[in-house]
Amino acid sequence: MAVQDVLAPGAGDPPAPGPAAGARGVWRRLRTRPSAVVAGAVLAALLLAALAAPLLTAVSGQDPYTYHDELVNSASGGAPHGAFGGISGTHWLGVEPGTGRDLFARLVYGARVSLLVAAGALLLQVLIGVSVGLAAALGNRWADQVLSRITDVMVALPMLVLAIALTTVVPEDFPRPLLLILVMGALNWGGTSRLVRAQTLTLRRLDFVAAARLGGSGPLRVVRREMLPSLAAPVITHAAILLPSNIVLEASLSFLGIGVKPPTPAWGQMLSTATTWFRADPMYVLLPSGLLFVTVLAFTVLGDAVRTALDPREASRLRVGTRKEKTRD
Amino acid sequence: MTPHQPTDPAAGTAEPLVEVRGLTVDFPMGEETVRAVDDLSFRLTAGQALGIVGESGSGKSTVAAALLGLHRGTGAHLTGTVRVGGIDVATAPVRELRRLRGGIAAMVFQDPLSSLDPYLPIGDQIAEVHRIHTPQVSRRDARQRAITVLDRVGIPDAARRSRSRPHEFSGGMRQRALIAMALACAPRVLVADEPTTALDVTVQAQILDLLHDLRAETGMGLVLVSHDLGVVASSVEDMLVMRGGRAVERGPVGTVLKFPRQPYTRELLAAVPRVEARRAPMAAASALSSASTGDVLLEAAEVRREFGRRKDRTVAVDGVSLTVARGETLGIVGESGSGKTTLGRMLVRLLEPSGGSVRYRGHELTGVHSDLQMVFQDPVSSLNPRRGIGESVADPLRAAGNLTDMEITRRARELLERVGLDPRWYHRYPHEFSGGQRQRVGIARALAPGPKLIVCDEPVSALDVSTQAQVLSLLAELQRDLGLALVLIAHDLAVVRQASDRVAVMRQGTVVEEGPADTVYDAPDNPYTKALLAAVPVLDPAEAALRREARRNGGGLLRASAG
Amino acid sequence: SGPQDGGASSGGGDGKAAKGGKLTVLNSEAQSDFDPARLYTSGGGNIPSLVFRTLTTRNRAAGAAGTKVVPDLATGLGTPSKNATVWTYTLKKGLKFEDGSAITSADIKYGVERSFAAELSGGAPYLRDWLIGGDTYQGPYKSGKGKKTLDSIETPDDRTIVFKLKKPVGDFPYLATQTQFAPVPRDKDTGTTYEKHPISSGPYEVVKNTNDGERLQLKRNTHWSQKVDDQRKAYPDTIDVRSGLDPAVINQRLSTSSGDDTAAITTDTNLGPAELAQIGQDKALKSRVGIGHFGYTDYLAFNPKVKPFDRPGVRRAISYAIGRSSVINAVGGSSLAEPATTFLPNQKAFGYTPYDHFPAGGNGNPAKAKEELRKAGYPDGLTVTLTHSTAEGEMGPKVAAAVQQSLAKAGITVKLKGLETNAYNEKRWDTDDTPGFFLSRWGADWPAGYPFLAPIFDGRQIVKDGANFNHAQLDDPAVNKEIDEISGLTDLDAAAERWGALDKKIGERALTVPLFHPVYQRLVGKNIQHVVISDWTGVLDISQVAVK
Amino acid sequence: MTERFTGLRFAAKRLVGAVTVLLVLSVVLYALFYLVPGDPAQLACGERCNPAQVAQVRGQLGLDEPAYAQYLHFLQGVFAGRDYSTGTSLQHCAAPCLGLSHQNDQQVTALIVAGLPATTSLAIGALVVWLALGVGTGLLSALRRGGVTERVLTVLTLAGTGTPVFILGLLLLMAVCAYLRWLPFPSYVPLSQDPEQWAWNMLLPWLTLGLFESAKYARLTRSATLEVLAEDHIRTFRAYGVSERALVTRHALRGALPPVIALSALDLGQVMGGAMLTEQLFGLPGLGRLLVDSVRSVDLPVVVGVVLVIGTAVVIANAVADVLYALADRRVVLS
Ligand SMILES: Nc1ncnc2c1ncn2[C@@H]1O[C@H](COP(=O)(O)OP(=O)(O)OP(=O)(O)O)[C@@H](O)[C@H]1O
Ligand SMILES: Nc1ncnc2c1ncn2[C@@H]1O[C@H](COP(=O)(O)OP(=O)(O)OP(=O)(O)O)[C@@H](O)[C@H]1O
Ligand SMILES: [Mg+2]
Ligand SMILES: [Mg+2]
Repeated sequence: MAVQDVLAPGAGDPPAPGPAAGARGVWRRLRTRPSAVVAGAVLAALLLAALAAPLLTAVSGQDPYTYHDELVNSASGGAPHGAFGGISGTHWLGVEPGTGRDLFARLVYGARVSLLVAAGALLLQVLIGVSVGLAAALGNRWADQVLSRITDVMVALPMLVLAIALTTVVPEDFPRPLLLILVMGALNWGGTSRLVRAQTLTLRRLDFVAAARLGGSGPLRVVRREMLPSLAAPVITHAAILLPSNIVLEASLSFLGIGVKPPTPAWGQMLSTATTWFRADPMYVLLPSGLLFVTVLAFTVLGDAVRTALDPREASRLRVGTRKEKTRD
Repeated sequence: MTPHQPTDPAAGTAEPLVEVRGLTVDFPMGEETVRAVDDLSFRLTAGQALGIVGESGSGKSTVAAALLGLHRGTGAHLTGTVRVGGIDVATAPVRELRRLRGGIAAMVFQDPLSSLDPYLPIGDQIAEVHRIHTPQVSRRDARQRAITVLDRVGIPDAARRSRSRPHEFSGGMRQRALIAMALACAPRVLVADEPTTALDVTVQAQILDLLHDLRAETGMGLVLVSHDLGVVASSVEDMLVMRGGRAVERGPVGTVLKFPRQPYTRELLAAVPRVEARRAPMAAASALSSASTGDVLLEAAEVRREFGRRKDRTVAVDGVSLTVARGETLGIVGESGSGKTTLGRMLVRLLEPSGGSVRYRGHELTGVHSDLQMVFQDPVSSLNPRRGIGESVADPLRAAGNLTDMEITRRARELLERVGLDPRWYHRYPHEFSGGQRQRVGIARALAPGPKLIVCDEPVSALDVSTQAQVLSLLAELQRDLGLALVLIAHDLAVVRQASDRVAVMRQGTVVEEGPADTVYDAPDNPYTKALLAAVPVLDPAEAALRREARRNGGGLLRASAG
Repeated sequence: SGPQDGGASSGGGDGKAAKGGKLTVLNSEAQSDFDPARLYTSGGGNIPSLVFRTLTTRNRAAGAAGTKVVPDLATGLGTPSKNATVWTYTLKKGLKFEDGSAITSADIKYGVERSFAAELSGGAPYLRDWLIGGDTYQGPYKSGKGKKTLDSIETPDDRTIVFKLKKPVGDFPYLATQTQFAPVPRDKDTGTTYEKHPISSGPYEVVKNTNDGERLQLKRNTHWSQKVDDQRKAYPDTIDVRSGLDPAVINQRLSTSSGDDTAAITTDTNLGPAELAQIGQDKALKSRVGIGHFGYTDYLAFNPKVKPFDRPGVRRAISYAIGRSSVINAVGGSSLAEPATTFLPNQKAFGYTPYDHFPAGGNGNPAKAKEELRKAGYPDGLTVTLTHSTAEGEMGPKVAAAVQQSLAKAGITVKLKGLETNAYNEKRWDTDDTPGFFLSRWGADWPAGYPFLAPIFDGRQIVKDGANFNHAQLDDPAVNKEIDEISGLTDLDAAAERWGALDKKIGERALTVPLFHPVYQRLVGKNIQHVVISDWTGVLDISQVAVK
Repeated sequence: MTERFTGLRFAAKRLVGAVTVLLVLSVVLYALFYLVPGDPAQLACGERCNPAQVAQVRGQLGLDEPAYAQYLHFLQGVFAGRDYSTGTSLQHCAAPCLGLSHQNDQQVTALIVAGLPATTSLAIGALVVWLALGVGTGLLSALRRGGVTERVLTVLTLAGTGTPVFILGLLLLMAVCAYLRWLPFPSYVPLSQDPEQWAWNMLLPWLTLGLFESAKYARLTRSATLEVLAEDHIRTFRAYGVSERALVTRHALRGALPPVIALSALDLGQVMGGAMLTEQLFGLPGLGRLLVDSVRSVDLPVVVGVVLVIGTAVVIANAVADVLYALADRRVVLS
């Protein structure tokens, strides 16, 4: 979801007469930054690849599940035959050690799960974080105390442990990606909620909120109409940092054996099994971690760009005395 | 326009301290460029004082910044020459430029809070700057120097206070600290960009007096930038009126103010509200008629408001009683922190009083009421930057929920038109408007629920004189047409006098004097009111000098209020 | 081409083994159970066998010879009564604890008794099952109800100890290798805290035990004498056991082998597939790899109470369809696992009798499988659920996925159902809730047929309300009778032969699909000598290792 | 005086809040783990225990009582201590007694005390690394904003963050210990035993965790520094000829530190219990691993104990951060 949020202007749809004018300004500023454009393109390509996974594998003629025992050297731990992890015309990126499953197919299918899980969890994190943050900032002192302390503990609790406990409690036929989304979403919203709380406390003091109250808006209306739009910018930028960390988290959960279920591929799960292979079959490690790295990089760059584009201070960068000087301009 | 050289006796002989020739500053903004300063020339010799005035956006600050080469690296495009103390600001190497900044010309910025490092003790900040220009000085001596200059600008107990951080200082003290910072480097010219706009009249008077004394003492030059003609009148000899980046008129202060040659200067002068002038009879008559019927609309009885708990409790409003009649204007004046805003917010029930009651038409108020609206002080924070102005105005109508979408939009457009805005701007965003226009949007929004009373909290303090006049006349017009009652909160005494039937003077949470406007202004009863009135800058330089003298001799009360 | 048999006895095994030096052990699991009452495997595995001597012990020799049981504290393997219900042992002379006091038969009796205490849970079930009164005895501690001593163990004198059993047990000498038969001086017993510093009867004693066995420092026990212990060599002077290390790191350290790690071994970490692939053709490194076989079988288990596995045809179809190559690749390839068609491990000691009732070749025999399915009433294939553990490993997702793949070729759609380890174990051990089709494994408590077959196929060992391993819940009087008969034999070779025959017979019912027998490959440091790997444990014997 | 009192009251309030949260947390944990599959008695007894034995062990561990009673006993132990039997004798576990491990009869408090040194060593050292690395690169990239240096730094720090910690650590280990052989493979040596060895052996764990966390700090420092650089008071100092470097190191850094401190405190808490992957990789006998192990074996007393201790650490770290924050930025009033 958030992926789309960030990329929405890129889809080029005509801005709605309302707030889109602001978004359009942001888009215009984004467009002038080559790094942002490249990052956006990379993410779009990834997303596209994930969505079109069946199509891509149809072209490559491989699926992510079929074993190819003949492609691996059973006597030597199951390492792929051939150079670079068994890269060949039929297996573009080589095969998985031990099973001989096609890596290209697994990577593109893995992108689906990983991006879905990361984005789904993000959505949940943002939802919970924003609600709790708002409630803490707008509720009475009691509510604030309680929610803030809970947030403290949430932020700092050993998340992996709770994740292990939770995943074992849930019935096993519960869909894994959904479970991962729920677990990651339900446990990792503390940062968002702190951010939202702080921002809301600032917003709450602004006169336009008072004006809205005077105009007869109830609390919910004030939140919806006056506060949420202003919270969007910091939350979006925060989300750009959260999303990649969700992918890494998926990897860590897989490493602890509570990731998506096999044979479904996911980047994190691939990474977690690949660790020991990095000397015997470097490609097997490099591919998922490279992809992960590119994704993280692209998200961070784009997030940075969005943040600066949303920052009015950056927008008016001509302001006197705010720049370091060169001898002559 | 023929550039008129200020007549200066020393002009022929000495090399000018500041020489600006044909300065043009362009700000490239995307496709277009904004010309902020257009072919401006002036010079300033040692010991001289020049005032630059003009409405908001006329390029005053841009000129001031150009004097210190502060546009470097920002992308602004400068042509012409600026020489300060013999250094060509445009071409000087960075090292030379650093010597110039502070060493030859020092700048005092407008906002005293944000202009100091919030994390460092004030003394350290001054010492740091001092050491840059006199590197041979030891740390300890630099600190000593900081204490000396702080003492010089009248910070009591300077040695101790030099260890305070900016937030522990009041606004006036911070401004003094900034001036002390400038003094520490012993510059030859001081560039002060609106050094008193954020301050109360009483504090403003002290700062201006301080500048005057320092000049007399050290003989440094002064470039004083301000939109307030009164400030300039009392502090400089020569002035330059700017408009749209160009110099429209220049000459000795007395001459320009008494005999303005340019229509623009005349307009500017006419817009300045005078504290000694009575209210325009037309407006007064219509309001008085209903006020005299004694039809009380809103009544505050012994309202109190405290903030914080236990140890850090402050009493913002301490037992204030007042009434507002239908259709009348009640002015509330007082210096910063006296509780005006708090009182105003309690009147519309945005704040709950900790004691006392507010009654509207005889009924106790328990929450916000659509009949009671407010216009806020700060046009920036009172409009949601992410919503179109039309939507902001339409919001109260939507919240009421008894009109169709079509009707709401139409009504909102009518309101925009009513306050003098183009209804086609409905979908525009606040940042696309000037301060005055934004204040109009605020008024339109306050009008939307069809109120009987509007509390205007400093509706014009952020605006320049000409815009101020427009907004005030708009309020008067609305009051006349709609029979509104107004509560006008302002720290500018002249503004209040111009627009109010009755005036209440607040100090430290209480009303010290209340009565018909003319009575309060012409025959003040309370010493505090008297002091306030004495501190108002006047447009006549000679009169200003007299008043300064009077303040110096008997200003005990003012000193007390500055601490 | 499987790996060479466990005869590859030594890594750097040339040169003469010399006394002295410090041996480092790099382990992943801490020795958190270090009480002889709590340990399970024979001799409690490697490290405990340095501290605990038992009545009998495994023969410390490489390969098949190592599957023999030999005397340890006792002078012989024990004297059975005629029907093998009474076993009598005599202790060697001159046996001493680490404090110099003599080891008596009472100390051994006490050691057995305290293993019945609830405080010291753990250990194997055989003592309870076999000793007269063992099912009700609750140990010598106050908390236990009833009598404090177990009368079925008699100590007529300091060197004689007699065990009285409920039924004939030919395997008793094997049982006597377990640490419950290690002597514990009653006056030194501190209950649950005894494991912090158990009193040594072996060649090493505890110097320091930090963090509940995470780090164990051992030094030579001066009261131990080679003269009364012909099994343990005890070359190094000190042994430093560090645990809690990541397996990948352990293997990396052993292969780098620098500093202290030159004299390092591991007693619990195998080489993984990736590491084997990496070692590849590196001769020097390869020479430091010890290969071993332990009696273990990984298999697909059926619960015939669950449809459609009640139909032998379905079970046979799956047996035919299985592609063992994929499965073996999933656990690291042919050097880490050997295909299994028999339930018994492929070692003579167990009575291994080769058979392959449902020949599937390496890649399965889909045609035959389909035929069986058709006959069983599933001409269009069928869908089944395979339950497995979510933890990586032999019962984990990789193997499950490989099974899924190979059965697909025969038209059997396999749905995978992964359970977290604890949940998985609870489920597969629960007689009322055992899944129909799941991954399981069984390892030998000692190298003989009884502990391998009885818990799995003996109808009287079906456990309600506890951990049941007879997953198929087979209760066939004929099988039960045969088990009883063989287990009474004191001629272990004769017994082995009959266990093999029994295995072959049960195999016809297709109650399990044997998948593979794992092979252990472990690295040792450069300066490690005298690597002995027996087929009893499959891993190097720490008591034989010397440091160069 | 006033300030100190405000501080005390603040601390007291925080404490009450913290204790409540911890109590709630322990209830939640109890409830959660009550539902977790796996019978602790069965696990403690071993695979081949017969039902009677399991029942005996269950009674021994007090698991035959209803859940609420177990929880109450736990609370009783925390506040009053309790006695337990080793079989041969009776031992006392003094308050705050977090109970006995189900798996090995050790006092939970003892286990935690044993795990604390490694965990704190790791956390604090990593903190230093990530602060040095993160703040350093953050400042540098703020100074060199838009330049090649900044891009390289961004990519480098992101490489640290975008790589899961178990891969990052393994790579470091391989590179430093196996290929380059600059260091022997680390094995934990307690600080009390040999400070020098301790430091050498902790170096890689510190680097791993520090690198992993540093990107966040680099970005935070960078953006906070840029934010401060855009503030008005910077303009003042620039207008007085203060050099660019002094502006960043003297003025901007000071302003950028408070959010860094606040985040550090949180992460410190997180690392206390969340660095299990690093602990596992480097064989550090710390709390994280203790926690994972006990979660796996449903060793409820240990799980609850460790989480409570970590929770307490977090609360303390947060409070300390707030105080530091207030000290760094005197404008902030404790609230
Ligand atoms: N950094 C900048 N970027 C773009 N335009 C600018 C910038 N600074 C000033 N301007 C434009 O230049 C013009 C002059 O601005 P300047 O700040 O000098 O006015 P001013 O006379 O000081 O006004 P005020 O009284 O409001 O301070 C204005 O139109 C302003 O919008
Ligand atoms: N929300 C608040 N919390 C704490 N103190 C407050 C709050 N609002 C106002 N005060 C204090 O109450 C006093 C009166 O403030 P108020 O804003 O009403 O003054 P004012 O007369 O409107 O000043 P100004 O001219 O600066 O707007 C001040 O000392 C202020 O610090
Ligand atoms: Mg200006
Ligand atoms: Mg106010």
